[in-house]
Amino acid sequence: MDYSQFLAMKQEISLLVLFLLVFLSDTFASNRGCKTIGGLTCVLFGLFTLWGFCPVVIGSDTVTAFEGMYETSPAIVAIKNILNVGVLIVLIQSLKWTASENQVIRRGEFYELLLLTLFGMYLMMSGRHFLVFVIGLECASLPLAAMVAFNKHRYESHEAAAKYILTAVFSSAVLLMGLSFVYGLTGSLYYGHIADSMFSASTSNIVMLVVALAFVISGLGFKLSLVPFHLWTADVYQGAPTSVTSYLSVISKGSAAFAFLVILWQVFGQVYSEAWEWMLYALIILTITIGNLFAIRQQNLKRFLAFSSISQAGYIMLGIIGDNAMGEAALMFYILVYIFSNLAAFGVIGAIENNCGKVSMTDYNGLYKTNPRLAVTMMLAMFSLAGIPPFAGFFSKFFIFTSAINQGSVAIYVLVLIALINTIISLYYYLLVVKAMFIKEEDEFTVAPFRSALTERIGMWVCVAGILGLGLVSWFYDSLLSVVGF
Amino acid sequence: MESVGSIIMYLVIALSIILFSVLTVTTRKILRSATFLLFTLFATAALYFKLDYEFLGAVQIAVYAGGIVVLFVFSIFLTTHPGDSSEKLVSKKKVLGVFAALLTFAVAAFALLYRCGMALTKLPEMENPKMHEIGTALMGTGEYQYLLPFEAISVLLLACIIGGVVVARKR
Amino acid sequence: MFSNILIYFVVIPVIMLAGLALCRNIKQIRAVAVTGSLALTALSIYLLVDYLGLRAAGHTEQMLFTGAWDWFKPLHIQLAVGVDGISVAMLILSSIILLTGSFASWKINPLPKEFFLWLILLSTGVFGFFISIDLFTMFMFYEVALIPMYLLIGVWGSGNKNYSAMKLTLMLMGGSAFLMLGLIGIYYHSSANPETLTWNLLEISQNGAISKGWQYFLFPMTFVGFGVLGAMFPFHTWSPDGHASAPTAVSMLHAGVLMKLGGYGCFRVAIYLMPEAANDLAWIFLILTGISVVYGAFSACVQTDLKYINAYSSVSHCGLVLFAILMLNTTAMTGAIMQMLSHGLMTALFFALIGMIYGRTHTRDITKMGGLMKIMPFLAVCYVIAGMASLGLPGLSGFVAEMTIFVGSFEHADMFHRVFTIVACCSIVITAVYILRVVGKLLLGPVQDEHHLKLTDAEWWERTATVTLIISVAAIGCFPNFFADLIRWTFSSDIFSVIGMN
Amino acid sequence: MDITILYYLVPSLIMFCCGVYGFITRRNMIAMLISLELMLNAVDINFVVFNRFLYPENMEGMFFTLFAIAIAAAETALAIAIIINVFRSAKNISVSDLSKMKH
Amino acid sequence: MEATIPVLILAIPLFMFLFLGLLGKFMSHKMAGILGTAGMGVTLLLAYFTAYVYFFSGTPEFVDAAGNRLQFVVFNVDWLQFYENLVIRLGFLLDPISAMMLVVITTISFMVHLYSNGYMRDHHGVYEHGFQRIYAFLALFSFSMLGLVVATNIFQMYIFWELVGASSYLLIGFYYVKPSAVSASKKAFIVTRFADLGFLIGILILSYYTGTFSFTDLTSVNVATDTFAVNLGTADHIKNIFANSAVPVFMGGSVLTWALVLIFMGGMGKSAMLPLHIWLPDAMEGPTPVSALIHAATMVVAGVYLVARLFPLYLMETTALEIITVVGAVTALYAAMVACTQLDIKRVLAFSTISQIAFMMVSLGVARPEFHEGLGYMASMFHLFTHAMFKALLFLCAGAIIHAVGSNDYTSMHGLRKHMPVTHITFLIGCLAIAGIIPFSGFFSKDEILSSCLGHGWVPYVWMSFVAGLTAFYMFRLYFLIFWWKEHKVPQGHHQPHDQAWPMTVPLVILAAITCVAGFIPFGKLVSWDGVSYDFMAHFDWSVASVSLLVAVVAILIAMKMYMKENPLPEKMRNALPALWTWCYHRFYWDELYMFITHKIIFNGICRPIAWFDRHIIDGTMDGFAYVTNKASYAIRGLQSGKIQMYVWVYLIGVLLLGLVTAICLL
Repeated sequence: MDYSQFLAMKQEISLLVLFLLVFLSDTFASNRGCKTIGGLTCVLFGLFTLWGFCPVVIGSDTVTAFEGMYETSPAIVAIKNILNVGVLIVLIQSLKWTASENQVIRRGEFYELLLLTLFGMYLMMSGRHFLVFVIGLECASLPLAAMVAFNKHRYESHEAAAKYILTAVFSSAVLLMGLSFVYGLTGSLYYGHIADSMFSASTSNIVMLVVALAFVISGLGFKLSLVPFHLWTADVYQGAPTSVTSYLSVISKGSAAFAFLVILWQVFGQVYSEAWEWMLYALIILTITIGNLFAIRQQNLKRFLAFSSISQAGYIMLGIIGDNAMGEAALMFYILVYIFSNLAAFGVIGAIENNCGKVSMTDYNGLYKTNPRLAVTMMLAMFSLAGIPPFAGFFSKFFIFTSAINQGSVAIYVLVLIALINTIISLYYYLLVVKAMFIKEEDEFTVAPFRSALTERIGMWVCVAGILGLGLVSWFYDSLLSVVGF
Repeated sequence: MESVGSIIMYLVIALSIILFSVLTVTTRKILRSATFLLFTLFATAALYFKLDYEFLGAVQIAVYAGGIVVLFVFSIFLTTHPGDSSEKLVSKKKVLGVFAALLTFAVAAFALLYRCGMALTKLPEMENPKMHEIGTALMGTGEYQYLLPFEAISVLLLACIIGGVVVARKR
Repeated sequence: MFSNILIYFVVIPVIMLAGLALCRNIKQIRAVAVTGSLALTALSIYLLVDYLGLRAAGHTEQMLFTGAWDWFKPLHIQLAVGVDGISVAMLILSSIILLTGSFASWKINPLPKEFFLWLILLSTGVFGFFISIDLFTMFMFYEVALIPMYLLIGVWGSGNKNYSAMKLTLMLMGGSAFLMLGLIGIYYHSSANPETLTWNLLEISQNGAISKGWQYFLFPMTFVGFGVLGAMFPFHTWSPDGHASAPTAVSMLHAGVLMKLGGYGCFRVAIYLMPEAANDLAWIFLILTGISVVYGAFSACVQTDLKYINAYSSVSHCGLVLFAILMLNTTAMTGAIMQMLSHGLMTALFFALIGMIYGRTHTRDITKMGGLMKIMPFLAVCYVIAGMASLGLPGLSGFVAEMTIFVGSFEHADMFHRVFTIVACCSIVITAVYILRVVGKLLLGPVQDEHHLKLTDAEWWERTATVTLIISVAAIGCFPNFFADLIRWTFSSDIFSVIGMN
Repeated sequence: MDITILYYLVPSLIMFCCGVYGFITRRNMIAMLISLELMLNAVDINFVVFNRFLYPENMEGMFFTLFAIAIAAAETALAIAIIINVFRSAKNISVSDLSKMKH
Repeated sequence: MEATIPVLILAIPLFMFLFLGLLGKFMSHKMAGILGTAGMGVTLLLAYFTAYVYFFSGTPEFVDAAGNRLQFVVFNVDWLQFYENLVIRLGFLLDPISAMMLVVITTISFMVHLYSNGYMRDHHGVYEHGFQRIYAFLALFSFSMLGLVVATNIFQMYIFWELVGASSYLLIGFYYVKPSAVSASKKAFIVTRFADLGFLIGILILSYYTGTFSFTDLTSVNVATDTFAVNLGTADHIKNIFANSAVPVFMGGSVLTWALVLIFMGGMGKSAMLPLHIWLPDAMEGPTPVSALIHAATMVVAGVYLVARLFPLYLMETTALEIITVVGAVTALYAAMVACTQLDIKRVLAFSTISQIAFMMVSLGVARPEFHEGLGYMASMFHLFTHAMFKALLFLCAGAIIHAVGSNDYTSMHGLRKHMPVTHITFLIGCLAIAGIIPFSGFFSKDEILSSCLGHGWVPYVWMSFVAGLTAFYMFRLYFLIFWWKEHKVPQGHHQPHDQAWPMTVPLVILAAITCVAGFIPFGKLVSWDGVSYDFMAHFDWSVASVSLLVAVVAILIAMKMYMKENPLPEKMRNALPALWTWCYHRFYWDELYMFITHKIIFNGICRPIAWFDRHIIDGTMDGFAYVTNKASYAIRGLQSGKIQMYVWVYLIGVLLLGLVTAICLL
């Protein structure tokens, strides 16, 4: 009974402390204090994020606790830090929205839920036991349903929440079914134990393993919105408040991707070529292609970004399929860049939505004439998402392709080629947004000139700085490579 | 070779699980559906008992049957208008549902039965887990001990509570 | 790092970008654009002199002014620069065209600041591409050069600009999709030892580790990738629409420089690194490029839009570039590079003139114009000179380039190459047909439209732009050996010994 | 007759399939939730059965089930809260009304 | 010999072109005219000096001990290097024919410069629009033509070949507002371009196998000192190259044959041989002095000059010479027949030019060293020389007449002899010369040609004699119709035609004088294919001479009978052979045929379909990708039905298929 093992979970514990502070101040603070809760959370979370970069937290080696149930390593700290940065931006960007008339009463809960889901994601990534993982997963997705429903006055918000929770529970049922098969095959839920007996399991009952794997992948694919498990994504992104959508699209997705990587490599690494390599090929191709095809027609920008994020998820998966350390770094870097790019886009969308409630692409016609800075930010985000140099997205795409091809088979070349051809389609729809803003003439529906709130601007500035700097400054990627031991 | 009583008991449990499951999803009235769910859960609990997991059976009854089903019933009362108690299934949906269910069954059965070795395992001897052991395992930090999940799920429950409150709050 | 002269080809545009961002009015914008591009021109000429001096002093390295600074060290990505004669020539070409392009867009409207920002960004990519010898940075700059086209055409273009801009961007990006795959593939086969993989062109070619089987796969990828930008049949269709819709300076820069990126890349990456596959697979692309040459010329004969004519003519001429590169011998490849220079300059001249004429008459339909020689003699004479350069009049650049190509191509003794060479030769006749057709309809003959009579001749900035280009065209045409020597050096080194090239 | 593991797995599987069927066919959201409970319950049975038959030496499956029950409870609670919310704004809990956002 | 003077010969015209072209519009018309003429005058003197030095100084550079004339490379500058040996050089080659051509070109060019001073003005002395321009272009042309004839290598020749083409284009299209002039210039350029394609390919073949462009290498006859030469050795060496069995044979012809025929194709274009002759009649749209210079005297004989230049190579492969003979003979007859029916005096002269050039071609084609030491070669060059003079004279006369009358059509002329006596006399001299009447120059040169034809066989001799007769006939037809036929009627409001001002008459007189005496130049002493001097009078065949004289006189008499006085005989003749007349009048419908080929077949049959194909098939495919993508996007939108149960269904089926397919694949 060595309770000191909890001390290994520095980030989780400090996050919970942070949560408690927020929770307590929300519950017991006066009305005046209530107003500062957003700022307080941001400041605290900023400190917490910085804390993550402390050498004490990072350490230099892998630490396991609870007899292998929990693990932290520089790479895991790094991905958590990446997510923290993203969450910080989300928090800053959401300040205006949470202070709005309809939300002000619930904003404390917004921050609390956000922190708790983040805690869940930490568990997903750090847990090395399926029970911990499942709890983390649920903790990361169930409160999100409540957050999706935050816009009480909008029916879409409720619809989205209902859709989200029903499919989430369904997918977790399927996931659990898969896990039960895995358990049946290997007799344990510890990642390490499963991996140990994976080889014999694969020889004794490959079909069961494959089916179990399919179920498990689907459960994670749901979080990551891989096709065909993605169908909830667009509706939920559209219906949810923009801050929640941005959180869903980057943080939740990023953590799921990393957890996916951990599970596939650590648990099923032995049966890579036997079982899941081809499954992933199929999923990646489907995800990228179908995501792109849907994105082409979207008029609602949030929905549009939902499909774009689906296809981005496909690219993220390319980091996994390489099955090497470079892929892990590339995946983390991709997530990092994706966070900045996508949050820049959501920042603009959110700012405009908060200001005049417009989210349709046609409302953006001639935006450059009325709000040049927003338009430029949006354009940078789109270019970065599309992978245009010198913006960060180019580098992340390039590295993820490079890491995938490192695997070396001809099939991977074909896969990457398909992915690359898909980038053309994606470029097309990203350019549609740029076209609307820069080329089309403004009309009576165009967003009128306005000045966005300071916090929103800070958020966007940070994102723009990230989009411009993350790729060109090699330190980021190099240090990611070093933490994964490449 | 098991005892006849055991077999009969198994048959009762298994058949009631199957029967009530089917009834749960086929009955038209939502309240009946909840009732059949309750029966299914009871049967499941019985199965746990039969497999010597008495604590688990108790929890099943307490939490599932006692908590969740009640929750269902309340919510049914909250959301149902007197008039629309029954629903009619669209046949297209039915076909899709049957297809999906059968396919699921087929795939899962294929997975379980292919190279049938595992499927023929007989019930091994096992001592009933003592409450003491269960408690220790729940509070311990060693291997096969579950303090971390225990703490984690408390966070999860807290999160769900907060979420529930937010969602349920009127404004 | 900043002691290397080449870096300034990127630094100056970046400073220009910053300067433009601070500009408040059109005069400042023009000042920045002209000063910057003059600085670049001066720099490139200085580089030329310096380069020749070093070569004369006996420096026989493949590339001079090399420098490499680690960028993404674990992946061996460097910011590696270096030039040989070809790059120097290309840098001069780019700077001249940027300079004249700035003059040609003297009165750009609306949003002049944004226009120049994008234009300079584009040229940053171009310059960066030509100085890079690291595949990654090269590719990065390549894409940097592509994307501004979209907005430049979309915002400042004319006609069916949305469609054209989108098509151009997507097709070129499609090409770069293949290219990216090829480049990554090259990286993974760049060295026999997995520890010393490299993106550096020179090292890769020295290692020569790409096996023949992989070359067969990677060569088409890279060649097609660059070939799309080089308007290789059947991936050329972005060119007519794109050029037709683009504003003047953009057409100039695009046809003049950007399309050269394609040819340059085909040589520098596809053939330079994978000579064996190039040797074995050249026939496929020879057929395609041979078709390009003749097909583009024939298509140009029936167009009525000036820009379409020139765009198809570009297809034909750029096809000749790729065609010659694939001949894989010193003379033909020298000719190819000279054709790139020549075509760059004269097509820029064409587009500048077309832009100027269009700016006055507001139509590019040659059936609606006529007798412009009487109305705007300066522009008309320049147009005739451009036309003469295009159809290969000796003393102008087109002739020397084409002749070098034909003589080089004819070095192949087998019937296949011979037949295609002769087919390509035929293009000079067709070129004459469409050039003279345009000259006849547009400039000569009676005035078609009464309203045109009151139009004015070129302004001083327009004269500056065109005269600069004409002087450049004539310089190549009159002193070809200077340029040929500059270029030929690269090919005479031992890189192609693999395939027994001379 | 030996009651092997299969005899326990099949009812659980059937239960799961019933859940699937119910989820796909029922219009009432609460009914769908009930179907989900069936599925979760089937999974629980699986774990228990695997534990009992194959790996009786420890209690992984049992504990998993234990926690799964808790999770299921939490899920159900939250889902019902949301459904009630939908009901409040739409006065209906038919899933067919839940398709305002599409394509 | 110092290089200064040769350089100046080329540089002065080039400078005049740039000077007048760039600054012409800032100076007065008169000034431009004077400067241009003066520049050409200096060039003329320098050229004469050079030729004099070459022929008569007797320096060992030019003549060897045996008195044979040598080829001498005055200077040779690397211009563009392809390979170590394969270099385009710009240089100055002096040998008999280039020296002769220097004289011809500068003489005619100077005359034309002078003449244009008068011609490019109207009756009131007002200069035409673009007066400076024509001087610039004339200077450009002179530069190019001089560069062509002194070329040291075949590629230099090609370069200047193209340049003369371009300057010819500019000059034909001088009146660019006239659509007919525009299309004529275009036609001239394109047709010659097409021919040049052959020339280019010929060069490629030749240079590939021989490894050199240099004339001194290729022809290797009596080379003096060419430090630039590859020195392949003798003609045998070249022969050996092609005799090598490794050198392929294509469609029955040896490589050398193909090369030579293709090179001759270039000559056919420039020299307007059938079937590439169609541009020359139209080229008369240019100002008449230009026609005199380019399309009568100098540029059009470039083809002959080319063949002459490569003559030793042609001798190696007589198949090509046979082809030249046939083409020349057919062209000569064709052009003469057509010339008999034309109404436009410049056209008659144009066809006459074609016919005369064909004479030169035939003469080259039949020349063999075995016969009279290659008399044909000398005859051809001689005829080139004499023809240049008298044809320029005729054109300039025609120009004077047109200038006086204001029309090209001789139906508006008639009976001008009284009004324009100087023109009349000089024109008559020209006609007599071309008809081959002793002692005018044409007699001598034509006689040599016929002699060498006879040396080759009866058929060419009879054929060419007949053509010579036709020549005499149509020239005098022209003469009589202009100056006799009936009294001149001045249309209302027009001036009485009269002789022109001195800038226009002086050249006529000078050229007429040359025409009278040129026949007595001992040409064989100066020009021969291998540089060996000989006295061609030794080969003079009086029987041939008398026959040809007889033919000419008879033809003149017929013409006199028909056209001296107004009479219905021509009408009757026309009606007697209506078909022949119509075909001749319509130039055997060659233009229509070309029109059909270019317009119907190439333009409508190739270009348009290709353009269509490009827009609709190739581009359509690219657009098709976009269309298909969009359609696919639309087609699968049902997937996102908004119905959660469908979502789950898809999800589930997806999972199951994923597992199932993978499992089945693995088994």
